[in-house]
Amino acid sequence: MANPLLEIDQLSVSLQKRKQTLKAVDNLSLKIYSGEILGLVGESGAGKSMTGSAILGLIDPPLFISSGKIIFEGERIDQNTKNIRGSKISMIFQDPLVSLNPLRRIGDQLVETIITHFDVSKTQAFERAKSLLEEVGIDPSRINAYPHTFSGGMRQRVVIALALAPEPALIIADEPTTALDVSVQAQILDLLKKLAKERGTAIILITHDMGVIAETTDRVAVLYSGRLAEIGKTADVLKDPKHPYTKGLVASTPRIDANSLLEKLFQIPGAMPDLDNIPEGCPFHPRCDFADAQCRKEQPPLFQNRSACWLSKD
Amino acid sequence: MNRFMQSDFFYHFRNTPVAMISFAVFTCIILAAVFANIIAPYNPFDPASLNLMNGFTPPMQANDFTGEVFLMGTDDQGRDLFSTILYGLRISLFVGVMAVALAMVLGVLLGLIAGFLGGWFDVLIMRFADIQMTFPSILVAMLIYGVAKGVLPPDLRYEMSITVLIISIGLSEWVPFARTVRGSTLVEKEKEYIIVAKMIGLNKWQIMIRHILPNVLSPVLVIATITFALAIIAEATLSFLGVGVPTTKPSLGTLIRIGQDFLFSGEWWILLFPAITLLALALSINLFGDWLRDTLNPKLK
Amino acid sequence: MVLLFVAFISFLIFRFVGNPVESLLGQEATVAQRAALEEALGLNEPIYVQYAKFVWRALQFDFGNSYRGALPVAELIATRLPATLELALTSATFAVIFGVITGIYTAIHRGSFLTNLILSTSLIGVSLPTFLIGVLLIWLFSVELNWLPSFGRGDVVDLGWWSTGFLTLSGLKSLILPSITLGLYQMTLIMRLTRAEMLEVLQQDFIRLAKSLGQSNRQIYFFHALPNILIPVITITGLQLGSVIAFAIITETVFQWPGVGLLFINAVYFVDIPVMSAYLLLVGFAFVVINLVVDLLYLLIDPRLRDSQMRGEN
Amino acid sequence: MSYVIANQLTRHYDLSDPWIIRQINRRPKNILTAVNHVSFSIEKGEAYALVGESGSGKSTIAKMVSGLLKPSAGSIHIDGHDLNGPILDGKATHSMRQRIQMVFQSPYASLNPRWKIGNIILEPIKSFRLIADEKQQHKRVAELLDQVGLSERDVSKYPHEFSGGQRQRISIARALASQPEIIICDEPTSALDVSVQAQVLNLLKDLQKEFSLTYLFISHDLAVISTMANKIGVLKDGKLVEEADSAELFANPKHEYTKMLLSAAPNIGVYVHSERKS
Repeated sequence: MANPLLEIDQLSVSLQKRKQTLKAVDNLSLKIYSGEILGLVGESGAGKSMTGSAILGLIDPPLFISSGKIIFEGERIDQNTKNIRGSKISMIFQDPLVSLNPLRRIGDQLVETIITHFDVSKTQAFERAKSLLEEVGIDPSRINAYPHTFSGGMRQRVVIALALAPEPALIIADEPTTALDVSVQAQILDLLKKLAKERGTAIILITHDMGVIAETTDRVAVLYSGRLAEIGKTADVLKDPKHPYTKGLVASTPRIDANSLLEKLFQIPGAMPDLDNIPEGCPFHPRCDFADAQCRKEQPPLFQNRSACWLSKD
Repeated sequence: MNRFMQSDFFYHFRNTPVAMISFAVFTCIILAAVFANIIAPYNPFDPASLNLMNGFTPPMQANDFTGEVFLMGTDDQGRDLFSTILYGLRISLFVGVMAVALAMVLGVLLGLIAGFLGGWFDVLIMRFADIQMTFPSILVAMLIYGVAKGVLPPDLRYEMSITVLIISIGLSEWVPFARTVRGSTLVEKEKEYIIVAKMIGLNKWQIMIRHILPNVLSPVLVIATITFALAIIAEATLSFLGVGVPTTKPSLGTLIRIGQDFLFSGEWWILLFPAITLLALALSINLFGDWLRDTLNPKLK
Repeated sequence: MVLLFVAFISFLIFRFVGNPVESLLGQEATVAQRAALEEALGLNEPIYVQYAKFVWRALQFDFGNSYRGALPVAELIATRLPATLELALTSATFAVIFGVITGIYTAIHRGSFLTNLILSTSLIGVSLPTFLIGVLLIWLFSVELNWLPSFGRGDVVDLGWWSTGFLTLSGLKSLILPSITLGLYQMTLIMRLTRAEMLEVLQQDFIRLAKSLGQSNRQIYFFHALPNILIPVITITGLQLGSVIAFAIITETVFQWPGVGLLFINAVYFVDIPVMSAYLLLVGFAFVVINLVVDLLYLLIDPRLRDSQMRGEN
Repeated sequence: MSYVIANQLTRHYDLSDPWIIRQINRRPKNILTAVNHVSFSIEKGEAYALVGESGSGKSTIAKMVSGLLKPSAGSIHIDGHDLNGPILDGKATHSMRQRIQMVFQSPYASLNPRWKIGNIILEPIKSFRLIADEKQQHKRVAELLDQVGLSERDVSKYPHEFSGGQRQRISIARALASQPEIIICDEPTSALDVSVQAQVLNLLKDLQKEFSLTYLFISHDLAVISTMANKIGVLKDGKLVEEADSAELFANPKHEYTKMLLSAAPNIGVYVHSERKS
């Protein structure tokens, strides 16, 4: 396989609370290739957004990167992010209502971003802004409108246009459709798929929704308590989950199905532990039916590049 | 109590030196004022104990005529400044506490009712608050003071002056309480636990007092501390301007006013010591209030 | 609306507080004298007629005569107004300029030495009553150093109905201490507000987006953050401007500055009702004018408001 | 006759300016019709779901059925009684209130943060005067906590000591406390994580069987609804565009909008289905 576009190598993000060191992301390793959509899925507190922020260098105190490397196009970026950030990696946030400056025309915000990254005149930048809007499905004649005149879905398109302005190689989309209606969500996800395919942009899609993962991503990484539980091709992981947590997650997700009314949903007992209360060994063992003495003591490594569970050892 | 000792709040307090020091200073001042009659070497309100010959004694120096020594010197009438400050503190603190209590009760009640009931009562109260807000509270207090003075018969003016002062300052500071409480009430009343309370048939007053009130009180605490500092400053200002407490029972502001008169003739201590006391008091309350606000408001964390 | 209300309050004070008949005639007046005066003052007419007349006269700047000195109140105020306005204007300018600059500085350079210094000084500034600042300044600069005058306006130049202290050296020197005294408190307020707003805006998603798009700090602070903090800052500054006029009472007393504030405090002292109610109206008027300007500025800054105004929505 | 009958429910909101401003600007009243002639009926013990996107009027209907909001037109009958009918006898409205309870979306806003769990659950019992004896009251609270999978020891804790899923359990226990016949579930799991959502949905199912409860389920999530409801109404812009038994609706949607919703909804079944078929 080709060289990865981005490689996260044993990354840990920690915070100091009172006298404890808590790990929000623990020893996480991932690779992302050009043109693919990688899903980061997990429940709240699993560390998925934190991972996105770490790639962008947006980790603010009291959080800090306590160990590990982030390598982008062969270059380490975890210490010096200034020049990579924005020009090569962009981000899309969850709530489009607050990701645009309400007091500036969308055109101005686009032009400003383009001029920051490319040596072009204002008129050229303006033309480029128009074609970006067209690409994300917004009538370019609305370039001089203010953000509040757009609906939520339209605003998210503008945000995507902004994210595309520097022509990035990687886009990190953090729950980009959670605040939107189902019908609009489908359109935005289609747009992201189109961008990955036509532009060859890699996209990291952070979400809690297994349905979105199923319909959008090529590969998926399942996070639990800041650790990688399972990673693999989306089809493989969903069809044949190896890690008990992934199994539970897939089985407990309700699906649209005429027969599902009769069945009870599969349920995982308990809830994900708080950061200051992560159990020893495999963090999932108190909720796991297959846990044995080893699980309670030793944290499993990733076996066969797929699943971090002692069951997957052979 | 045990729960309090282990709470984040207390932990935070223990780890913020500013909060601890300001709280300690504030406590010392309060204690000094409360036990003024024990601590103070003289009683400044007792004319019999005054010796005019002791007037203008500089601090820690023997008086030219009587040979007496005073920690902070004396004023023009020979009153021991240290004792006078302690007694003055009592008046300042008393006025401050009472004024804040008045403003708080009034503001919380009006804000709660206005926010919960809405409608014309809300419009009326908030409109009035808006208009009052356009005038600085010190002006409002002065105005109320002036009006009260006009309404009261002259022989009562002197006796009632502290009461009038409390009412003036109290009425001039209710708006922030009302606004904050109304704002939080508007947020709380949309929450689903209130809808549930309605569904199980509680009446308006039960919902307001039992459900909403406990949930809107923490910002009130912050405002109360800050308003307390404001009220003390307002009292000092009014007394300084000569429209506050009478000079025979001087508060800190009155003392500073007296001190200013003797500044040009070189008797600096009459001004300086009351001024420092006032500053220490206001500063410690403000610092503590600031810390309280930062701690109780998770948004700024 | 506000003005009418203020007018009503001042009318009530005017009418019911400290019976003007008694104030004018003294307690020994005969019944006939009283009746004649009540007739002359129009006190025997119904309340609403009296109120209407009061408003009507106020519109023509006729507030009756001061009880003391028997001069027309309007004339008294006119001679005192320039002094107060010059003082207020100077200190407001001082407060706004330094307040906004230090506010932005302390928000951007969080935790630096200078920031901490400014912040702790400002807390002392808030805790120091205005009059104490004045007294201490006099002590330092007038009594000890003998640099600046401690009271009065110095020499003034008459420009028709306006007398100004701006044109003479002694006038300008006299202005320094009072305007610092008056402006310091407002400055700390504006500074703390600017800082708080700036910090809040800098945490918004659209700032994070701009950051992730690689825009420079300069662009973020001035292009994105500054316009968004202008609205609250303008509101408070407007309110403070009004307060400055009212706070001038204290400063004018400390420095024996011959303005309307000094007039008012004497009026309170001697229960001179016409002067009190006229002063109240004056301050109310100032606030209405300031609010109008503030509202117009809003429209200039915020496109959302502009649109809703054009559609006629509220 | 059906247990719950909503007949031609309509609700307007008046968004107009005050009269005087309308006169100055010469503009007509601005009336929003949030719910427009919606009729449906629910059998006793059945779970009926209303599905729709934001602005479809589903929450407004929930409020009207719960009695919190009066319809502008139309009527709601519960067990033959008109919910907003002329029986203004205090006792009757009281017993109506007792019959219908709600479970809400937000696990944070639906519990008073300053109250202990025991008091939160006890409140409806006291308000409806169901049990007078204090000992019996405590026994009942313990029983309710047990029914939703919590422990008796939790009575003296505060809401912030619980996770989101546990708080929803507390909300459910509080709703059960007044021994209702109908529970309106307004997006009860959309703020929860998947694994916890499954727990809460299963609990709701169990309770329905145990107490033969009637559910009105409000949600935007077709997948959740397909596991919970036997009859579904699809709302769009305040109108009911399609209504069918759930098996029928998913197998054979009639209205264009329903088809669009079904195709747009993210569905993990894409993979799990193919597994089944293969």
